[in-house]
Amino acid sequence: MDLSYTDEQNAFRAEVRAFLQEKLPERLSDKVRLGHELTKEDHEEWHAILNEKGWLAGNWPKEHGGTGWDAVERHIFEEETTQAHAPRIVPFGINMLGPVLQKFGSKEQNEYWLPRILNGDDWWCQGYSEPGAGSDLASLKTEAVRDGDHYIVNGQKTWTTLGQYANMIFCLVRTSKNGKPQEGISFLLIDMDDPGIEVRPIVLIDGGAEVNEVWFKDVKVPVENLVGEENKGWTYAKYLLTHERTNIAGVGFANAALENLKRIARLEMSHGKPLIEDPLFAAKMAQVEIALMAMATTNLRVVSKAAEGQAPGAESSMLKIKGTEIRQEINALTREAVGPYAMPFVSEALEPGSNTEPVGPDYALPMTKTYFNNRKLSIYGGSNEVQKTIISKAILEL
Amino acid sequence: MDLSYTDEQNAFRAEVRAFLQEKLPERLSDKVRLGHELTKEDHEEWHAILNEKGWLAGNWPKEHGGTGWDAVERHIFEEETTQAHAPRIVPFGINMLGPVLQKFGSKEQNEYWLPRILNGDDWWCQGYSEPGAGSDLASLKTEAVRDGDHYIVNGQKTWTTLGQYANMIFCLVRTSKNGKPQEGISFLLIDMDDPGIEVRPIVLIDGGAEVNEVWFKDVKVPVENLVGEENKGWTYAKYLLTHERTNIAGVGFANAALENLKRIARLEMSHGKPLIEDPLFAAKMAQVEIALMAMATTNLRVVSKAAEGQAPGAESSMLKIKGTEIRQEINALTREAVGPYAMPFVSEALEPGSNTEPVGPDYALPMTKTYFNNRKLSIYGGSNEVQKTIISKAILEL
Amino acid sequence: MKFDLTEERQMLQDGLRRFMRDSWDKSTREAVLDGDTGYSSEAWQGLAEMGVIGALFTEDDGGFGGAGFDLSVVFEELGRAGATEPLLEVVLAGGLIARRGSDDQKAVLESVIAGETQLAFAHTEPASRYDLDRVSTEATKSGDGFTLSGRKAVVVNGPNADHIVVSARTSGEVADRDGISLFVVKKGAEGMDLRGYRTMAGSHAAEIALDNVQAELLGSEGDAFDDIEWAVARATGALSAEALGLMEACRKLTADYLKQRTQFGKPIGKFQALQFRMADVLIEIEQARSAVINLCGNLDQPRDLRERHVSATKQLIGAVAKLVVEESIQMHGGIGMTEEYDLAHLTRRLTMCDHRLGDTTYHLSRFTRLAAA
Amino acid sequence: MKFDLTEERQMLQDGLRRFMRDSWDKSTREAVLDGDTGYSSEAWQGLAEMGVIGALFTEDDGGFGGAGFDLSVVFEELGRAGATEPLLEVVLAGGLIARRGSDDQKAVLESVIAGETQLAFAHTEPASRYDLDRVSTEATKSGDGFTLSGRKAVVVNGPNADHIVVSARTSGEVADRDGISLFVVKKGAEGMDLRGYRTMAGSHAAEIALDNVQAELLGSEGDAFDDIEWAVARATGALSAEALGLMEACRKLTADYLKQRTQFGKPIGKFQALQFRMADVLIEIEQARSAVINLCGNLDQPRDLRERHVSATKQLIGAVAKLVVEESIQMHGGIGMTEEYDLAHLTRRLTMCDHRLGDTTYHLSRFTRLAAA
Repeated sequence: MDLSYTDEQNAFRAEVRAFLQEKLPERLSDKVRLGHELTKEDHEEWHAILNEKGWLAGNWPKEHGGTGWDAVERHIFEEETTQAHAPRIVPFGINMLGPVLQKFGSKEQNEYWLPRILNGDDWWCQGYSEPGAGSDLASLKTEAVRDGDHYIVNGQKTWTTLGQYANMIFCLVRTSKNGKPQEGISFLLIDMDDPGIEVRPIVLIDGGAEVNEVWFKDVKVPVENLVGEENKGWTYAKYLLTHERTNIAGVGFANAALENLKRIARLEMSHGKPLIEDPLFAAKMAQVEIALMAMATTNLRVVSKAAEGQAPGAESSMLKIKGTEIRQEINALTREAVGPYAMPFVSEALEPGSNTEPVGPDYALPMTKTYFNNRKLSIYGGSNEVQKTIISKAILEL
Repeated sequence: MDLSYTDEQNAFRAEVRAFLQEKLPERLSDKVRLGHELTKEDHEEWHAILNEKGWLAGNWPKEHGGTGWDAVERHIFEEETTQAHAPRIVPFGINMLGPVLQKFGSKEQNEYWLPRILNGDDWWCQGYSEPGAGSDLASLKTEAVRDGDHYIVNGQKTWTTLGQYANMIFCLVRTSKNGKPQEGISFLLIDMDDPGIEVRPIVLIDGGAEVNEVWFKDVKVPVENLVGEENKGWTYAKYLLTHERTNIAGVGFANAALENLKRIARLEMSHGKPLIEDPLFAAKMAQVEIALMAMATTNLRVVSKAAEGQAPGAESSMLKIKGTEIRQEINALTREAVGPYAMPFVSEALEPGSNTEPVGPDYALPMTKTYFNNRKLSIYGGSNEVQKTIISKAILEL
Repeated sequence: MKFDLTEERQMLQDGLRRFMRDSWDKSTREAVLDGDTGYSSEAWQGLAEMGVIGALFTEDDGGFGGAGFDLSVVFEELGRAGATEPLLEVVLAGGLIARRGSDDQKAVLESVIAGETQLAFAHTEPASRYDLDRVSTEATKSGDGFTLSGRKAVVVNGPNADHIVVSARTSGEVADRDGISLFVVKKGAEGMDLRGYRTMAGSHAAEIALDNVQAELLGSEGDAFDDIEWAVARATGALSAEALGLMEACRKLTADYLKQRTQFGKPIGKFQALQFRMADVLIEIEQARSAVINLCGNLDQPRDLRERHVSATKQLIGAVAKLVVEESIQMHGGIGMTEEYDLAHLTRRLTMCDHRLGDTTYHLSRFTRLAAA
Repeated sequence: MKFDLTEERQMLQDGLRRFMRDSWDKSTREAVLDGDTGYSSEAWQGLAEMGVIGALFTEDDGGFGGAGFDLSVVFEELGRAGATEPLLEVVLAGGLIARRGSDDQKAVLESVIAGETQLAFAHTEPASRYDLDRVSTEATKSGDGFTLSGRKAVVVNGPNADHIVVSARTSGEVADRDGISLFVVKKGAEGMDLRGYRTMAGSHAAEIALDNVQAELLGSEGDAFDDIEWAVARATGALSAEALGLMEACRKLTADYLKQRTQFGKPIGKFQALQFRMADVLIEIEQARSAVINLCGNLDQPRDLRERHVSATKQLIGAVAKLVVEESIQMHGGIGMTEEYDLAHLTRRLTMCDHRLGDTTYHLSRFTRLAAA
């Protein structure tokens, strides 16, 4: 039992920190810190900087152009980047599709697609959920019918995050209606430029439009874009969903959000004193900080096991639940902290290139939006209800 | 919409208060206030005092020797008696069996048993639960087989509160195994002096032994002790369980417990100041007091409907859940309030006639016992889980 | 003791519920949220014609109600519809004009009740948070009137208001109760810089900078605190009732959704965990309903008792609102987060109730101080 | 970074778990709870022979451990068994003797480690609650020694202790940190009136009245506060680990019960609402485990960091303990409340952890003060 990092790990942390100091554009970190929206170009700029250093694909092996980091190194990288308010790495190509291709894709697919992901030639998005298939993903209906060298795809996907920027989508589609619903699903790579595809933004409760509906009408997909075997897509999807996700707890995000909350609570005045000195508000903050301190260690326990090669199982479900609860509670407290200035809804001021002045203190404006936006944390990526079912079955054996 | 009582109701309250001042023995109210155990004789003494005044059976009609009070009058009586720390009325004969006999019993049964309940000739207990039939009461197994003019009863009941004092028990027994489990159940009155009956105390987590197991071995019960029809007992049992119970919220108990908590929080010192001035502890108390203020009004809403003759339905389930949550939270805070003096377990000092000095302040000793004992509130009388199921079906229609 | 509505109020409730259902539909909402004022003029006119604005005033003031349960009936129905019409500003500013105004000043109430005049109450300042006594805007005597200088924050309906009731200090230090006075400022007054914006609640609000703005004193000098507290108590009853209506609307949407949405081959309302959570939501909303009754039934009681109920009710409402918002969204899943679906506006507006007139933490702490006093 | 136990500690854990399973069965528990000392002499001897008492001390002090993770391994296993042996008193009183004692005074540790001498720590007073600096017992110089007068409250293992480490004030006011000294008082010392009783945790404790009791100074005069805080930090790590073990035991009983108990025709563990609640319990127990690691891994850090973890961990442990206790009993139903069933003792003992060394409210408030400092 040893809570300290090795010398090598400390040296790596120093290297990451120095790199961020030198290479992370302040323009980007300011945007992240203040909760402003990033443009597509912002994301691409940051990806390119990381790729140049060889640090874009933290969870790919070296042979594919990844870093070859172990779980602890990845954890350190995540801690440092979130603390420095670096943009998060857009996960769809790097963290989701990449590992699936490496595990189940053909040699040709890997050789063609992986470099394009690293170089930013493609912007991927994810085609999993459908209007009738959310938590119950296996009931999906989007259909791909084999027609010579192509599949013809018809149907609809939804909740497609940043689909408005994407030129490629990886999709789960139904290729057979026989057997159990999990059977007969295939994993296809689809070009978004196909004329049969229509993308419609979904405006969300916080006023943003980060997710989309994607409609497929007789979309032609070459058979070489099938990953792995036909009708085995469920296995690949599950691999992706339960694939080692060391950052599922979001400790870095939570720490950054907590620091922001404390900063605001020092600036906001209540009864003529800083809000942070209000005993009840301070107690609420302390409670969530204490929970976060424990959760960070639970996360490290899982990370350190993963670094030793033990695949985390249902522990990820615990981290997902606790991690999202903590982040949502911090968001709620931050909304509370800004007081009456939680009310203005001046979205324009957060948009890229806006000249609109915010209303009230500059830190206040994004806080209600963030509170509402992050309600998604307990819904997506397997809702917290789904995670509890996993825990109940896999760990408790109920 | 009018939150005030009528002049008649206020006059009634004054009458109850005067009666309590004159007739409630201080010896009894001291015991109740300090959380000491009452003896069988204590209970009988208080019942006799109430019966002399004609106030023992608050929910019986006048024709049967009851008060004929409406729900508001019963509520006022309960408020005043709990505030005065009067012993609660032992419910088994008065509140449980009485209404069932009045609704389903024969004229002979009413004429024989009801006066005996009022006069304290019988001490009744309840034979519902069995080791395998708790929330799922319909799966009970205790069997009654007709043999000429008698039933022969074999089986076991459990959680029989104050069964050690009882000479009579009303029981649900299985008289037929045909049909659904709810069918084939009958409602029998059984003499505890029968040699085939054995009563064994169950020591509970708080060290007390208020509940018992009751074993039946070839117990002979005359057929005239069957209430209503054979195999219709489930209907009578449900009537008893869902029978208008205005006090299910326990507002009076909660108010008395909250007053006691505040008294203790004024006496206990923390950091050299009264605990009640500690902002975090004060906030916890405030939270439960605010919840209680609302719940008391919900209770009055139900009471006032009942007084107008509308039978409360699933509202009782809401009151049961919220009422027990609030009482248990007050108990937990009171345990917390007494600090290190929550630890001593000197049960002797609470026993009738004990000369043992308590350890620490006299108010501290019963508080941990009460906390543990009142875990039962959310378990018995239809567990809170059962109540939520009722709400979900009856109100939400899920 | 009687918890049924009087016949008049029952009629008001029924009529208002029908009216709101018809006039505050989805297209009204979308138009309002996209629009320039944060409310629907048609709905406002309709409310005036139905006598709903009048129901907020006593007969002496030209209305036909004004009691706590009049407020609760009206605002619960507004909440149920998710309506954004600035009626709370009438309770605040209108209430203060009625209580403190000269006959001349009170004359405006007739056109308020007729739906022709819009009001706002500019009391909160950038550093006051929820404290009612923390006023630093200054009023200086000038001729027979006063001039005001300072800043007012998040003045709901400010951009639309024809008359703004503004608090300012005529004497004393920033957190003194003594020395606070009230004034009426007219739309477009010289020296008043008003920046309007929309809020998360759908209403519009304004930041107001006052630079030697000519203003008319409302009532006497320096003694406005007690009346402000009185008006805020009434507004808290109204806002709590609105929150209750919003909760009921969220609950209805969610319960309906649980019956209709299927996953894993059955309606998700058949899953016991969701059933139990929905039961908890229901129980807490009943608590909220009782809390509204407690406050609205005690608005005319002595200050101590009234304010105790103000803080108890607002604290409970805030806590239940958070539960209802978060559980409603969570039980819906993704659909609950889309702007198109009714829930988004309802939960935003419900959440914002905690940011007006004091939040849960503020009132919990205040309740303990009132209890100790 | 490494979260596995060292080989030695793994062996200690395995051996101890086996030993406790065999030696702290139901009949042991019943005998202990009915008995005169609140623990089992056989178990105590067994622990000594296994070297478990020695594991609480460093090699310098005659033990072979003494680090934070030695404490956590030992106490988690005690907790898992629901054992009541007074080892925490060894951490407290023994730790203070080791840290402050002269060579002569430290000689007693050998017999403590051998299981031959019982210790207690008399620090809490009737009015001190959980404050470590609130000492009003007075020490007066008398010849080469001191005499003590005052009252000590809820001294766990007091009735059995051969040596009691007693805190008393040699100077200063009641809540001063300076001026607190430690003393050793022997069993049966003249002027010491000790009233023993059993506690809800199963252990026995005593109220101690001191009337000019002869006592030997431990370390130097007036500077004991820092060491008391140090010893309490270690004991908090140990007690938290014990609570964790108790939680694990409650969880295991409950999960087993859910699988075995049937109602409405199926095991109650098939009901989704209970599954989800059990998942919550599991998640919170993992939080508790991490909190124990945080504290035990930081016991040797500078005071600020150490004490921050003391309050964070104890607060979290207290909150999780309440959840585990209440949910375990509730999910069992009636059976969970019976003395005969293992859960009763486990939940009582777990609940009592919050009443030693500071409860959740105390430590939450303390954490905010430490963070602000």
